Amino acid sequence: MPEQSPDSGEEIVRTLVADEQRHDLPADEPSLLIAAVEAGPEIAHNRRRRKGLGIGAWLAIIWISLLLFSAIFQPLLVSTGVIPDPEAQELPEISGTGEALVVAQPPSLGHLMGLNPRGEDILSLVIEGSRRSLVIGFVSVFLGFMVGGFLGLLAGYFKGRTGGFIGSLLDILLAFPQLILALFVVEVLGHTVTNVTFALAIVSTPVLARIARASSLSWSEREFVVAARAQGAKHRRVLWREVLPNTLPAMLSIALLGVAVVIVAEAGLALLGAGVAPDLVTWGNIIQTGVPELKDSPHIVLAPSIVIFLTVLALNYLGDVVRARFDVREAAL
Amino acid sequence: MSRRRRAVGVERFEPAPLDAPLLEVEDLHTHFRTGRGVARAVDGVSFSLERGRTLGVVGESGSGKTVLARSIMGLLPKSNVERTGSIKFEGREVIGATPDDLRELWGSQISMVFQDPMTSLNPVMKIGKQITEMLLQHLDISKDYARELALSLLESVGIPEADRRLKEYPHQMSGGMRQRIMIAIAIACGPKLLFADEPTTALDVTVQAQILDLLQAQQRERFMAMILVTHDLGVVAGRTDEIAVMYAGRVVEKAPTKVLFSELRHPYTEALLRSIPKLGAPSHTRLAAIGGRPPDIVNPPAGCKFSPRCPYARERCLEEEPPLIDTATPGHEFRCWIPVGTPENREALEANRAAGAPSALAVVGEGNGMGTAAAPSAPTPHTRSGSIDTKGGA
Amino acid sequence: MAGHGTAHLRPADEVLLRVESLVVEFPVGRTGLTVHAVSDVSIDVKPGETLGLVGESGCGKSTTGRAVMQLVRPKGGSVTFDGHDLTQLKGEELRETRPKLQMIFQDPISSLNPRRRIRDIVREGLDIWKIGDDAARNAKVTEVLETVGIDPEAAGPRRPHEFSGGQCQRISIARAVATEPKLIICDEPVSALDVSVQAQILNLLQEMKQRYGLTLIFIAHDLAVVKNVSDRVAVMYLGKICEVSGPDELYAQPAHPYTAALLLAIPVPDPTVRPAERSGVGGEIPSPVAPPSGCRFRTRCLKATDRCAQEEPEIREVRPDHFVACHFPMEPGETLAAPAPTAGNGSHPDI
Amino acid sequence: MRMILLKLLRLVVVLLVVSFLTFWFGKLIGGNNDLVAKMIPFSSEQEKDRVREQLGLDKPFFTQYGSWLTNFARGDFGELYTGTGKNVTSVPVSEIVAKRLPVSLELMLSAQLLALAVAVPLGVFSAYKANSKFDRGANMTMFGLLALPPFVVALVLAIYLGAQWQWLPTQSDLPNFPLNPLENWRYLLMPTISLALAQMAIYMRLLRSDMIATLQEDFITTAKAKGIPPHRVLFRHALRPSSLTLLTVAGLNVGALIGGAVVIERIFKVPGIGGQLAASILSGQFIQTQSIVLLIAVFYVVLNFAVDILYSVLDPRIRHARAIA
Repeated sequence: MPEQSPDSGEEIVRTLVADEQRHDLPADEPSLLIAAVEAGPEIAHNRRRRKGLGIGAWLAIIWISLLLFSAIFQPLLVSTGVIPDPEAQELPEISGTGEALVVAQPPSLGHLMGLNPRGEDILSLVIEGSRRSLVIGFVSVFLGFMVGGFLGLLAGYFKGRTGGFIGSLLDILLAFPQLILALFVVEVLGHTVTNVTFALAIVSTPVLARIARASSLSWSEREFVVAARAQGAKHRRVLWREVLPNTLPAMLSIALLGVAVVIVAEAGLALLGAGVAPDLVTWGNIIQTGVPELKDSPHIVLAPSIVIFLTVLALNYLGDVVRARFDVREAAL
Repeated sequence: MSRRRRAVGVERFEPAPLDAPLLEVEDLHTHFRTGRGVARAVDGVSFSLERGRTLGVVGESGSGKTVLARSIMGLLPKSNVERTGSIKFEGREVIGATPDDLRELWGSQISMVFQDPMTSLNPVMKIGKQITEMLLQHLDISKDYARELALSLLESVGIPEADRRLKEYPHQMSGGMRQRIMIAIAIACGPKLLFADEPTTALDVTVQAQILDLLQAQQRERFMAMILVTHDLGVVAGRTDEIAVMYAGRVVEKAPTKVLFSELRHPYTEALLRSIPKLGAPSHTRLAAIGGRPPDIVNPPAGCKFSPRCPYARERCLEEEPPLIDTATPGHEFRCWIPVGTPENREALEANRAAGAPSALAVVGEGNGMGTAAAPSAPTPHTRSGSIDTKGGA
Repeated sequence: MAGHGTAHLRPADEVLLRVESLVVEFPVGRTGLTVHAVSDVSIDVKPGETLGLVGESGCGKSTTGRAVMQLVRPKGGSVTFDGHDLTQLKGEELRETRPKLQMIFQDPISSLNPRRRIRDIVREGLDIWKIGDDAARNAKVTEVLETVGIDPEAAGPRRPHEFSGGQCQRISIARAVATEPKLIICDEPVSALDVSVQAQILNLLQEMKQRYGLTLIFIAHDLAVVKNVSDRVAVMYLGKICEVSGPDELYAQPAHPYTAALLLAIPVPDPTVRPAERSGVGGEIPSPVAPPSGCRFRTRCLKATDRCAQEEPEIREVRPDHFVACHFPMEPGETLAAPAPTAGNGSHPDI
Repeated sequence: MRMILLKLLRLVVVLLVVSFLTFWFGKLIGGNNDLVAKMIPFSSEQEKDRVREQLGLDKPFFTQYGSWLTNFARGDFGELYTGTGKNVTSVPVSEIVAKRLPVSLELMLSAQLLALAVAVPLGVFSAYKANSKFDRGANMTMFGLLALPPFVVALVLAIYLGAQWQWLPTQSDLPNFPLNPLENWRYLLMPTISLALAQMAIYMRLLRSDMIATLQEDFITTAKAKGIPPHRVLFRHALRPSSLTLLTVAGLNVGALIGGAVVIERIFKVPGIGGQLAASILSGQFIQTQSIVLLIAVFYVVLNFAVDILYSVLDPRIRHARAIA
């Protein structure tokens, strides 16, 4: 509303922080801005169509698909002998003193990622681990997305008491550094995959809620929301049909980044010995077992690290693509 | 440090002979490379401006008037922009000048007042700093003296309590105040040419009048030339010596102000004047709307750019673009095959009306002016609009 | 001005909408200060009439429009529409009035949801109120889109950003008329548009009014535009009504010094008319946080006296159907004569 | 002022709730009720009883919470119990904190400074040269860094710089800063880099996109039209309004930094508070855990409060919006 009071300082800060979401301006932006101003919306919108997904996005999609494929069809891969079965590896003979006779092997043609000191094929471990790590990543962010997204949407739309209450709730959760909160929750609940997922969901909730809140806040001030109210739409309808579709791209893109963050967090917890119980294979646990062998067999740590790096890279990239594809008009107008 | 360099620059720009025009623009083209193709924002504009005179540039959005102003100043981004033609300021070519040379010109010789005084002042810098910064950049003076100059500048643009204002930030002032500050900054170093780019669009009417008066007074007092860019014919009517009407990146009609209003020849100028609601006309007077919408500068129509909306357009207009044609009145040029006020013009209108072309009806006020409205993806409005219009008028 | 009172209101049974002593206030952040956006404004509209609400930015005209819609809940006063006092209605009851009371906004692009299709946007009201079956709703959408000059076939499945400002405004109008409202509040509907497009929209509004038997409140800052569309004009200043009259009378013989000053300030597209040697008003609109005492226009008024600071003028009839809130209204033929100012002194309001 | 007071009030409420949650969670760790048994599992039963009594674990929950909180406010963070059999001894947690906190602070501060020192000039220059080869290269590099988890950097550094090439120390004790600044610095270099890289990428990209947006603003055109040289336009006119978001995010990111520090300290065996916290959670030292977590939360919340206030100081628009309309 034009004559309404100026935003409180806090709101301005919040909206500005929400600007993290603002995608980086693409190639021809500077001149385009002027051209767009002069020529109306046509120019701006048409550039969106021109842009295909781009090779980077395809690479990212291929990588993620490959991961998902191998995770889902891991039993098949094992049964067809493409990768050795991590459960039924020929364990090395144990000498009388309890030392393994087989030592870790660096990557080779037979074992693309090498073997660990127990003679297990690391590639097969990584695929086994991806089943848990990806589940933890996607499920916890999905939960955080649903709960946090919903809370944020409400907080941004109902600015008054509801917003304030949700805001305080988030502030409390945000007062704990994320990893420490996760550590806390896992220790309290126990080291199962479910509990780690749950802990990381709790951690990602306030983050996603804050993004949703900022986005919802800025969209809720648009005139089309007022217009919908003036049509007689109920709050539920306005939230669902007017605000949500507009906040979704930003949230989706942050959620993709969130999956990456959670995957890293799982590994971090594992490194602290506070993640999923060590007898269950996850990416973090593989790295954790490799740390004592750093000097002689760095590949044990490096192989899963590279997989994590590529996954995070791909997810970040996709997050950016989502943002760029949906926000172009925002930036240009 | 930069003071020495400045001195060199000043020498380089020794005053030009006073009889040459202050600004000569020859066949200026400014093209933007966009995703869709080349946007010809300014497409072959020529004019010249004498010292102390005022040129009004009038056009709607998309006409290229703002880009024209920025092209002349050289304030466009470097990437994706192509600027060709010639711009001579005091006889010296500006296109191709080095950034250092341009900086010598900016502020001290040519300066600019922008549309929105809120966004064109730095929000986190005090007013005083924003003015003295400019003075210190161009004049070899001390900080204290710069501050005094700033004070007197603020007073001369009508800002009360200038002393206190110097220590304030832009957001603490009203829109009119901010625009006064912008003007103070623009005139601080005594430029010879002032661009005013929609200087009052963001302001209220009562304040608009004050700002326009102020600009005019300062211009006279300092013998500045001024280019006043606006979409409002009312703003330029009483305050310019000459007016250029722009459409789709081109000047379609240019004339001394009085001549333009009394002897206008271009159908667009006519349509623009007619579509404005007049205070003098009784209420509920039906407006003569121009059908269709402003042109797409990336895919402009063939022939005369206004032809799709023109009530007088004939075959030739759709195919062949008219050149600038001189009239008997010195300084009056227009770009039209069938100019307003000629017998051909009346014939064309009759013929179009008989054929039921909607835009023809629109301008004479019988249609509803819905012309091309239904076509989100531009062109060929002539064929398309007819059918829609019949629906609309039903 | 700065007047209060209801002398200009017509009998309640003749009008469609009657706004009495409307007050709207906003808190300024959490500073404890208050913006007095609308202070004691009364207006009314007869069925089929267009009321023009004109004033400069910050005069509360848009807030008045929104308060009538109850999009901003007023602090005080009543808004009687069709026999109901909207300020007394809540929740479901208030919602029920929506289809009869519609609004068109200033920014044509931002008032349409960028993620929805034109057809759905226009259908929204019909869907909310479950008017007709699916086929009937589609037919209605097609009809209103055609009436506003948008091709329903081509445009229906597209999204707002594919349209120009003028076209978006047509779509907004289609949306507003789809539920067959009685009253539409147009909040600066043409100020974001190009001159050439503005005329199209103004003409279209007139047509729609006739076709659908609408009553309009037309809010704008452009006096010429308001004059063109209105049957009755109310001039606002800083949250108050200054003057109410028929447009031709008002523009020919303004009675309030503020109206006179506004008219003087408008640039006329005619080079033979010199811009007023002096504008009839200096300074700028004061802050609505701390409005001046008495008549709110007195700080900028050439005719102000001590009385204006102490006593708020009440709206009264100076000529038949011409109401003004001023202690010293202008006589017919009187002009705002005052010493010619020097350059830039316009900001000294204390004359 | 009113605004600040309101915020302060909210801050106190948040902290109270946070302290309660911390206390409660701390007691839940381990999942059983015998906290002492988890804390000193190898001590004799008498010793355990003695400690239980000392801690007042038989008292009602809220009494315990109350005395813990008052003690905490006084700077008494409780005791850390260790030992087996009858040799259970205790050390005040505050002493441990006093020794280890400065190390963590030094680590985080140097990481933050390193990140900003690289990110700010790079971000400004990239934005200025938006879309040049330099900008694209820098942006891509930063995008890559963003995907590098701190522990991966740490492990890679530890493998090569530490273990294989032995350029930098890994497993030694931390040299005292005032006595041996160079060694101290060498020691903390790898942890600092590990922590800083991801932050650097975030800051650079953020500043770059904010700068690009700011450079489109009208007031930048005004500054150029005044004939101000580019470096002045960039640093005097554009940087300050662009760095506001950066500031906020830098504040918020201290949370990520703390989390990262916990892992990094553990990898490099840095004697900081993060490593201590992880160890204490894992070994069921609930008193120490509660106190350190609350300490971190207070630090973090207060820091963000300070950023919030600083923000309004840097941006006069907000400062005045608060002062008056």
